[in-house]
Amino acid sequence: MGDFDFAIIYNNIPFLFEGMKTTLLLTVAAVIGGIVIGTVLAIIRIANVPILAWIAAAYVNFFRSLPLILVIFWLYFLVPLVLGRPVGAFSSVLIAFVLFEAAYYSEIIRAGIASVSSGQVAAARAIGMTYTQCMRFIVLPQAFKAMIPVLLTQAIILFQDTSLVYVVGLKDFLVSAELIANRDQKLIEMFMFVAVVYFTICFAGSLLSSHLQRKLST
Amino acid sequence: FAGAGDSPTLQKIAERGYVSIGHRETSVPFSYIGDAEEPIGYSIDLCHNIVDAIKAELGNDNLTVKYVPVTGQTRIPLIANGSIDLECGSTTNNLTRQKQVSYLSTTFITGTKIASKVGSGITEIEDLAGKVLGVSAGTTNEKALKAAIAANNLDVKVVTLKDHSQGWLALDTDRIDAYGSDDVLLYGLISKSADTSAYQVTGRFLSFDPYAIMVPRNDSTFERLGRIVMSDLMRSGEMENIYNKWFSPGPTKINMPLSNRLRGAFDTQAYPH
Amino acid sequence: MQYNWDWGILFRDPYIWWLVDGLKWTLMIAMCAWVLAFVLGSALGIMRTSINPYLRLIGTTYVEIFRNIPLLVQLFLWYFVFPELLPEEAGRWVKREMPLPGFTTTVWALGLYTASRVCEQVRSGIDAIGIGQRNAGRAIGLSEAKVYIHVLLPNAYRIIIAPLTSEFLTIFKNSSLALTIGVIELTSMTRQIEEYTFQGFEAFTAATIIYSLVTFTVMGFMLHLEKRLHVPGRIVVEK
Amino acid sequence: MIHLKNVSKWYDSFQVLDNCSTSVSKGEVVVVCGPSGSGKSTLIKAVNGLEPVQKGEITVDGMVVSDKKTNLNHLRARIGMVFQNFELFPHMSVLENVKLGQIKVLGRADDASEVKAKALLDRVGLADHANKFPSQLSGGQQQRVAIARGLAMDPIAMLFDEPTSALDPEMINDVLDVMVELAHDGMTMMVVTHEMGFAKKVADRVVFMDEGKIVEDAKKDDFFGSPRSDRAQLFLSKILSH
Amino acid sequence: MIHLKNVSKWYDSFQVLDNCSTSVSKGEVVVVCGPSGSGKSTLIKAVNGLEPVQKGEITVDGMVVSDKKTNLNHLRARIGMVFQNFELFPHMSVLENVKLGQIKVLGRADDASEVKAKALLDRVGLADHANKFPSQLSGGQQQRVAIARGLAMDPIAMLFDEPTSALDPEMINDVLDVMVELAHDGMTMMVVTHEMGFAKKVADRVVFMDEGKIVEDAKKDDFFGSPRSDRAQLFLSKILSH
Ligand SMILES: Nc1ncnc2c1ncn2[C@@H]1O[C@H](COP(=O)(O)OP(=O)(O)OP(=O)(O)O)[C@@H](O)[C@H]1O
Ligand SMILES: Nc1ncnc2c1ncn2[C@@H]1O[C@H](COP(=O)(O)OP(=O)(O)OP(=O)(O)O)[C@@H](O)[C@H]1O
Ligand SMILES: [Mg+2]
Ligand SMILES: [Mg+2]
Repeated sequence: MGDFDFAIIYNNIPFLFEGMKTTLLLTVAAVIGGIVIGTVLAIIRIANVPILAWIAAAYVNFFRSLPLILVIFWLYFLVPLVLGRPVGAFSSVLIAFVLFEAAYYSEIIRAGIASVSSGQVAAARAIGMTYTQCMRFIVLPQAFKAMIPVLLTQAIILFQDTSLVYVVGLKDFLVSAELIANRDQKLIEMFMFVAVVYFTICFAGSLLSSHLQRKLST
Repeated sequence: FAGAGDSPTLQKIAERGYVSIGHRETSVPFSYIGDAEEPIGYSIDLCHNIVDAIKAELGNDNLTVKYVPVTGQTRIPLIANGSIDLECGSTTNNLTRQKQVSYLSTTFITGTKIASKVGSGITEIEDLAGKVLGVSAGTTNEKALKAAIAANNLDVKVVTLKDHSQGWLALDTDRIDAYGSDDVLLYGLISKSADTSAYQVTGRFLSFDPYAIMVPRNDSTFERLGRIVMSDLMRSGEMENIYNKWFSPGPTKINMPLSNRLRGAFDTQAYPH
Repeated sequence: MQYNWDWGILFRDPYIWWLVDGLKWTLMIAMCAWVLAFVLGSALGIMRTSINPYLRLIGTTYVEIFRNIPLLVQLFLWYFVFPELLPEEAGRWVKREMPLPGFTTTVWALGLYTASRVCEQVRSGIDAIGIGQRNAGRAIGLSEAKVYIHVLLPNAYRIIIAPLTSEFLTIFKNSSLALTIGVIELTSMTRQIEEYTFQGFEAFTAATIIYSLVTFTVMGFMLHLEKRLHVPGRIVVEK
Repeated sequence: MIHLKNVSKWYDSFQVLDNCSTSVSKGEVVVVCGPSGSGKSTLIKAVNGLEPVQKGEITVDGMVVSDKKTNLNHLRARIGMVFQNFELFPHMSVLENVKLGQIKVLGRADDASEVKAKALLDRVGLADHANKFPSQLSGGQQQRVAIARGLAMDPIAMLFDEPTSALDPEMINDVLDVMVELAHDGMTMMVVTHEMGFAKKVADRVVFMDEGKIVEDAKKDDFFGSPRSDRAQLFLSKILSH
Repeated sequence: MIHLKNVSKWYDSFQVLDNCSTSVSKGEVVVVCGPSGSGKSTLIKAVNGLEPVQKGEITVDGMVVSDKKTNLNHLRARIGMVFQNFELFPHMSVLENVKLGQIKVLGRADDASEVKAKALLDRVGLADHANKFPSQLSGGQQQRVAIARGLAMDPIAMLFDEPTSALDPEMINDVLDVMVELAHDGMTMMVVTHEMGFAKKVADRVVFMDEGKIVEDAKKDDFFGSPRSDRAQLFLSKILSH
């Protein structure tokens, strides 16, 4: 394919940056939405609210059994129908990510709460704390601390997963790069650049995550 | 509402005060976003004629048009939930799909052909023996090409690709010797390539893909209104003018003079009142 | 709503065969990639827990590279970029001669990517067993290799059956990415049915049910396996 | 003060407590011992309702633990409890560990609870470690903080569940010393332990359990003099030899 | 038979072993004791090369452990080792645990190793449990299997690292009994333990460690009679009271 021409990247930085903005926006919004719904699901399951707990469990298992791509297609197809009006690809995809990630976040949060030993709960109850006080002052602070690195890792996975919006053509970082690659026939340069950018961001994230893990475990 | 009759679609339009048109964003030159950021194209022009007829029917000159972008995935849900009244894109009319939507008259006829590099010596599908043919995964073209290969007992290696841009890339990087698709799409792909004279579209039609405007099903009054408009256009010769405006040669680099086959289709669909 | 439900479409020729065919490809991709991921991932997991610092470095580098680039990007790199970087002849072979190019590339990309995840599971399994077991094996004179074969691996695999099953199911689900390079697996078939018939809801529902059924079947099989291999009173590493 | 009457408890079909009856009067120190798995921890946790029981009646200071209407939180605040694994709250300093219950449960003011906490830490010999975190202390020190945490609630009785069995041999005595002192100060105590030296020194009565049953319940001197059951005899011989 | 000469070891900059020298002759029983973290486990693991040391020389039966050319697997096969947490292989039956080393390391035939394994299980009183899995045994039983596993290799010496400290008090004696018998049979033994009763009964010498140093290394009677260092004195007083 001849010589590589990396000037192509330099010339298209503003366009690629727009794509990266979409990717990051999608990641951040989906992380927040996923954690909020995930926490609700986790608490319903832990508090063992009858029927609701069963529904929450079914929800989690259902979404965990499906490929993300299929969920993206479903919502891309379904959202206009449910809302009765057309919505942009971004909104459909964001809803897909939030619903999908909530299932995974709920498992992380549940595991985080379970990681606080039952002895701690017993000790808190033994000095007369109520269930709520015990959760509020003893369990959740410890659970949250233990969870931070895992939440961060999941955010990195989510960041990588956003590249799947490719299948509905939403102009994220990958799609922007591919557009340039196809337009200017600079496939090698663009895909390698994309890989390097993703790697740099995710590697930095995973270093931070393991650093936090080490710091919090002492 | 006066004039709406028993058509739920017309009643809704009268209520809302606008016609909702579903359009594609990149189906050049049928339905795409033009330089003025407005949807334009062959199918869009045809739809405007229908909008005029709706205005007349409802006796409301102030009806406006609302454009709604659709994709291959969303065009059905949007028709089904009434978000769009007309889909003006590049949609093939087939009998299976008619269970779900209704179509107006055929406005364009295309079919599967193959594109290759000039000088490759490929003109018909028979020339592909021992070579590699690319096709976009899951399209009618794939089915048609495989059938033709089987019918002629040819030894052709078929590679599936995700979409047209990947297919074109494969042809460009010599992953494949020829790429098969609707002929109009192939011309479009050539017109966008760096060296338009390096590629050719050759061979006979291997399938029959008539395009038509989609309308909601179970609304025969609205459908008939659309058909009247199309018949009038075809009878008056206006249809050919609109066609030439976009294809012969169009504002995009495409040049496809009206084929005898399509002219025949226009003639036979020009039903009298 | 003007939607004309027609569930019968799913059972009609040719659509039912499309679904069967799609499922067949999905399963073939998943299983072939799993074999690659399991073998390579186990080898990497052993390297990452070994006493040799160079082996550890190789394992760590592999894992960091393969898990920090999105799978889709890796797939594109293997499919589009890799053949162009090869010598002309080899590149031509990969692009034209290689049987089932889309399938092969997907298996390769998915297998190498998942190997990094399997490696981490194997490593965490071995870590969970603890240094004590390793020392106990060494103390009766087992060589490092024999410690792995007779003590660490049989234990580690039992501990990580559940997470490994998740990884297999992840491969199964991730095989849907193959549609981006033109492999007609289950998800892609679903879209094709939608394109041909406009009966999108029915098609998507069918795929959803098939994916869930396979997932729950595999999980049921895993529970059975876990019970069969169960040694009473053992810790289990939750994923 | 503490009364157990025909208490039974099952986990599914497995019976952990089998018709247990005993009591602890005000100011009394009762040591509970027995082989592993005999139900000691379940019994002591039943006293403040951490383990609900299915049959029998438990009353503490006149309140019926098993009664649904009893405010268990209220009751627990008045009974201190010390666990085998200390169970200090790892995300709080030693001082905060001792203050938490006073503030959140008793509603004491911050400064009042701080004064009290410091006095108790001094009493268990850890005044200097108030601002450290639990993980910075040795096991023996952590267990003494746990005792201070229990005492901070001004309990009417203290429950101990094998308070020294997770400790290095060298540290056991520091904790036992504090407990002996408590006993001498007249605290009502129920103590699960294998430290027979401690039992001999301060216990009023010894309860011996086996397979969920209370096999012996005797004055200390009677127990060590001539335990009646074969099981207790065997147990003592095993634990006291070497 | 076992000689340590000026052995030192560091974890990063932290020194765990500081110039330690001692030796164990054939048939001798040496008990190692000392406070937690003093380096006892590290010392005993250095003997069969499980913990490499950075300075000094360790020889066992004439082989230099720290020498790169020494075949450590070969050496380890000739020294039995018993760990605090038993470390039986949980995925194998008790019998298989005792057979594994014989087959895979010594290359013994399956039936010969089975005969040997059964004889040893009988010797530690567990002939009836040969086909159970480790998790189905009590801690004391597991530790006795671990001893049998060590003995199956026909070791020239046995190392014990706190073999009873993870056990319920009642089970300690079963294990100690086996060890006492071993000592009486003339086995060369190096034992890290806090069980001073055991030391008094069978030890020839006692080594006392503190902060990585060997502070005392004396005949048993001298050690218990009048330990020379203050630290040892304090340690003994703490461990022996109550
Ligand atoms: N003239 C053209 N030139 C280039 N690209 C085109 C042209 N017409 C359509 N396309 C593109 O080709 C792709 C397929 O278009 P279209 O929606 O018609 O798909 P299709 O599957 O063939 O539709 P149908 O199912 O109705 O046959 C779209 O991405 C569209 O933008
Ligand atoms: N892998 C390691 N890295 C760093 N420090 C270690 C490591 N292993 C042990 N140490 C430290 O070395 C010191 C000695 O440890 P060692 O286990 O030999 O003590 P010990 O005397 O056996 O104690 P115990 O009675 O608690 O078993 C301790 O301070 C310990 O924290
Ligand atoms: Mg088509
Ligand atoms: Mg130790």
